[in-house]
Amino acid sequence: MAAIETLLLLGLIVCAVAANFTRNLLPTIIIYAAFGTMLSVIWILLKAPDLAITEAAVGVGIDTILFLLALRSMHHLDGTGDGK
Amino acid sequence: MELNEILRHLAENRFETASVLLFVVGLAGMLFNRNLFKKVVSMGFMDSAIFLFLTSAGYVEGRIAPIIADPSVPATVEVYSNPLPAGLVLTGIVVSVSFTAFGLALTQRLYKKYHSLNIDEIMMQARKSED
Amino acid sequence: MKKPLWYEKLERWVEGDSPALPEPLAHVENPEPVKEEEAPVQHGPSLLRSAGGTAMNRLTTAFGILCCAIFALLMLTTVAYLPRFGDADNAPENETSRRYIEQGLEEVGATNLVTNIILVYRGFDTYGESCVLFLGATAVIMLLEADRKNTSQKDRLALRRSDALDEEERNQILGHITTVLMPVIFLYGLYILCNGHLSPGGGFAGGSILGGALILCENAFGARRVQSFFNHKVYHIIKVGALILYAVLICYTIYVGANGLPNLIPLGTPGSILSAGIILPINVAVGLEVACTMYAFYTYFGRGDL
Amino acid sequence: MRMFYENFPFFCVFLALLSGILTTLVRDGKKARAVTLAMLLCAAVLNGAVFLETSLRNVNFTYAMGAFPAPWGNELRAGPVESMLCTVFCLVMLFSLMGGGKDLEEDILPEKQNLYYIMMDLLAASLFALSYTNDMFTGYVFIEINTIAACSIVMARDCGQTILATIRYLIMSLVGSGVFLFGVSMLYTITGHLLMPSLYPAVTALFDNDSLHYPLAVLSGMMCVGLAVKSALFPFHTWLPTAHGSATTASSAVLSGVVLKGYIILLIKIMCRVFTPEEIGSLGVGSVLFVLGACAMIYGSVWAVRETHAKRMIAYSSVAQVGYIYLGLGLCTPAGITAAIFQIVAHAFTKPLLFIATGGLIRASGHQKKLYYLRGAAWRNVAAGLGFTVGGLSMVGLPLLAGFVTKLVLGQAALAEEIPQWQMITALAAIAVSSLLNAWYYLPVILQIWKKEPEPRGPEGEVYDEHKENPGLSFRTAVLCMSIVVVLLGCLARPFVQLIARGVALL
Repeated sequence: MAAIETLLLLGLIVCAVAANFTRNLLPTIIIYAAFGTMLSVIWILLKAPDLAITEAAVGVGIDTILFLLALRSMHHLDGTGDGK
Repeated sequence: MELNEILRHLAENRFETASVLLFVVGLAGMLFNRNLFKKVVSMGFMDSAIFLFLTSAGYVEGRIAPIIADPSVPATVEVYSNPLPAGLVLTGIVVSVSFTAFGLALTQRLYKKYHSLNIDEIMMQARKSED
Repeated sequence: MKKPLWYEKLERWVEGDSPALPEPLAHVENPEPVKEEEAPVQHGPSLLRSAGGTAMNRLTTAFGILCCAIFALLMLTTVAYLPRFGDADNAPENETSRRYIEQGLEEVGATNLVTNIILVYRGFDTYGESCVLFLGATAVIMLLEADRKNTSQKDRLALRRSDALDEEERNQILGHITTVLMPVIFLYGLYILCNGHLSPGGGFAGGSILGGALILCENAFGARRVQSFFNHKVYHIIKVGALILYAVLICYTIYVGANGLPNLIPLGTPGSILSAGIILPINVAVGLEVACTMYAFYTYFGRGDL
Repeated sequence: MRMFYENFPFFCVFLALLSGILTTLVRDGKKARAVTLAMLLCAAVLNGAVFLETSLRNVNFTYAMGAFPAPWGNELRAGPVESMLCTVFCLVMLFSLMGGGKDLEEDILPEKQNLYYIMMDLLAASLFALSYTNDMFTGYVFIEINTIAACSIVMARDCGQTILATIRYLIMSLVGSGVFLFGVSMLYTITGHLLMPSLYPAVTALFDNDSLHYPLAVLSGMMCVGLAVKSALFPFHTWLPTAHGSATTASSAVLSGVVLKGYIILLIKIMCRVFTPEEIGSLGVGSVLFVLGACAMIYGSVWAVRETHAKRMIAYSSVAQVGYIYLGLGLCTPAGITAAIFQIVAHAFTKPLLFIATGGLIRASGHQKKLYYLRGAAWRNVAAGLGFTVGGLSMVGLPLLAGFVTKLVLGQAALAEEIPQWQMITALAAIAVSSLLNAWYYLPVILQIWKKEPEPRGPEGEVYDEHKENPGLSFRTAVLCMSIVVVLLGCLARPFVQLIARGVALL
């Protein structure tokens, strides 16, 4: 159990770091969704099922939709890296 | 405290440790990433880190989720974990969504106006249009 | 590395140029010349300023990250002083949580103890939180609702064109699947919403699922179909109605509780669906408000209107 | 059975929330404005009643939000200080909206004006809740309401500049509230409480344990820094000048006069009711706040001297004035806190007065925002000119005006026996230098706006018509009322300071 927890926690940190270093923005959003999914598993491990459901619906579902929509309306998939 | 002892405590409190690291990563991303979109994403990471910290305060080993299975049996503290942090975090998650939406809306408007997501570039253009 | 097909499709959708879509401005009569498309290129002295700016920025960023690292160290050492994770005699396990667990069912009436806390014990906080959501929606409307400052004639025409195209080339598969799934999703959302006092979930989770279902509806059947039953008026009535209902319930509870008057709302049998006093109606109100807000976020981001 | 007036704080919060929600249904800006003004007037009366009752009886009371008392449910707590500050906030918001009405109508599209007033209503609600709250997490929730409403009133003017300013403001605010909430979570992990009355004994008990001083120092520092970021203390002030300088006049006035203060009140409550001022001092957090406050006083004034944009100059002066507040708090004595609260009240009236008056002057000069073009503007809008003169002189510290009393009280607090010598010297030096700098940038502007030009001209050589601009009755009333309050605060300083000191003792 502890191993799974540690793995998930490491996964969270890796996601948070990786989201800052992607060249395009779509991977950032996908990483964000992955982060939310892992977090919602962690809520279950921490015995907080209410949070797990809310996180899955809000953090993963609605947030991701919002990000994708914003990105779509910005027509800016390629080359939004820092250099440009 | 000795370094060894500190490390041991950190490994014991692994949820808290992870949430502190996550918080600082999110904070740094919010403050120093020049891309507005990623700033908004980092905002989500930072909030989640705080929620992780708060929830782990309510966890006690071996106790089950605070939902009473059988109302006829009186509930005792020894069975259920602390429901208060979960309640607070539930409040927090919804607050964080509103802010994500607000931040994204601002980003979208700025992009429409300045055709850039880089905050330095936007600031430069804004300053130029003011002069 | 080759990108997988689904990724490319997603990418194309996000970019908004599916191959079937013709150039949006090709045969639209547009009186204004297109001039906003120019890439922002810096010339002359501003280029110098930008170069100086980035060097300066690097320095400040490096300094800032150093500060963050120090901050992280401070916080990590603090974490080392915190009580051990998962211990049964940690500070949060005090008389507060004892009462929530042992008397919550009797005093408030919901078997989901978290719901007891957020809606009754700390109902004021949660009302504040739904106000944050309300404010978030209002702020997004303020920013993105199409008006003469943020939308040009050209944008409006392009939007109308893409709407018309969407109407013509509706995705059949999505439509059929949605027809089958929609009742199930709505039912699931309603279940989570109305069972908030008995099982995990409640207004916020259920409401976002309902909002998600509305978003799916719009994607599958088109904006016009959704607008036929969910327009500005319905949106405002539901949102304001839900918040007012919530406010009335919570004000009543607070006023009665604080002044020591008898609470006339019955608690019912614990565990049954019609129990826990004000929690069920509040959950419904919150769920409606959240669903409206989530759908409003979606449409304002996409179209700039409901 | 509790006294009926004890319900008033709760009524105020919900009155403001509900009027905001109901304003959604009012699509007409004028009606929405009427609703908001009426709400603010009602709230001012209710809060004023609470203030009178509590200060006459010299009591405070707690009000359980629901049937469950202290450690289980939410609570409000009201005493003379809280209710007085809430009354001040209502009045300031009322005057700001009255004075900035014309700019508002021009800057915001008619179909979105009702949304602006929704934000104002909820801003008022959050300020009441922040002042009255007795619970850390309620504080956090209402901080977030405050943030989102404050950001929205900045961006209401809807041009590129304001949106940019808003997103910078939003990011800094979220950093602030994140750090604050992390501090609160740590406090919860250590003590297991969120309510201030239960936290107080728990924290006092922790102070006996030497090994826990370090985490207490870190977490109290985090809470203070989080609130300091949001109230624009010196190194975290970068968002303030653009946000306050580019927003519409009423927003600038409300933001600098009221919004910054809401967070500081929460900080004062934490200092006095979760910790004690001495504890904060012994943890070293007090000294940090003190030093940053002193730096802010100098730095803000120096930048204000260099600024040529009228509203941004006043915004930089806000940075300096927030420094005064933190200087008082950093002394960690009741006298210092009294001085800080007096400065909160004085600044809450003076700065909106300056912003509103400047707005009037700018309107009378063909919407030119550079100081240069404001020459002679006072003759074109006399009320605005008088308002600016009173406000500016108060900032400089002319005797018989509010600003002078602040400096005096702050100086007295710094000269007390228990204050270490370095703090005494720093405080006096900072006050002196900052007053000089204030004089350096306010006096020339005051002289310039009263300088009669034979033919005032704008940048393109256009001539301003002397009688084109009629500021309107509500503008004149607002400026006049605020000027009178500034003068009254200066003249009746002694009883008022004593009143605050009594209230601080009750905190």
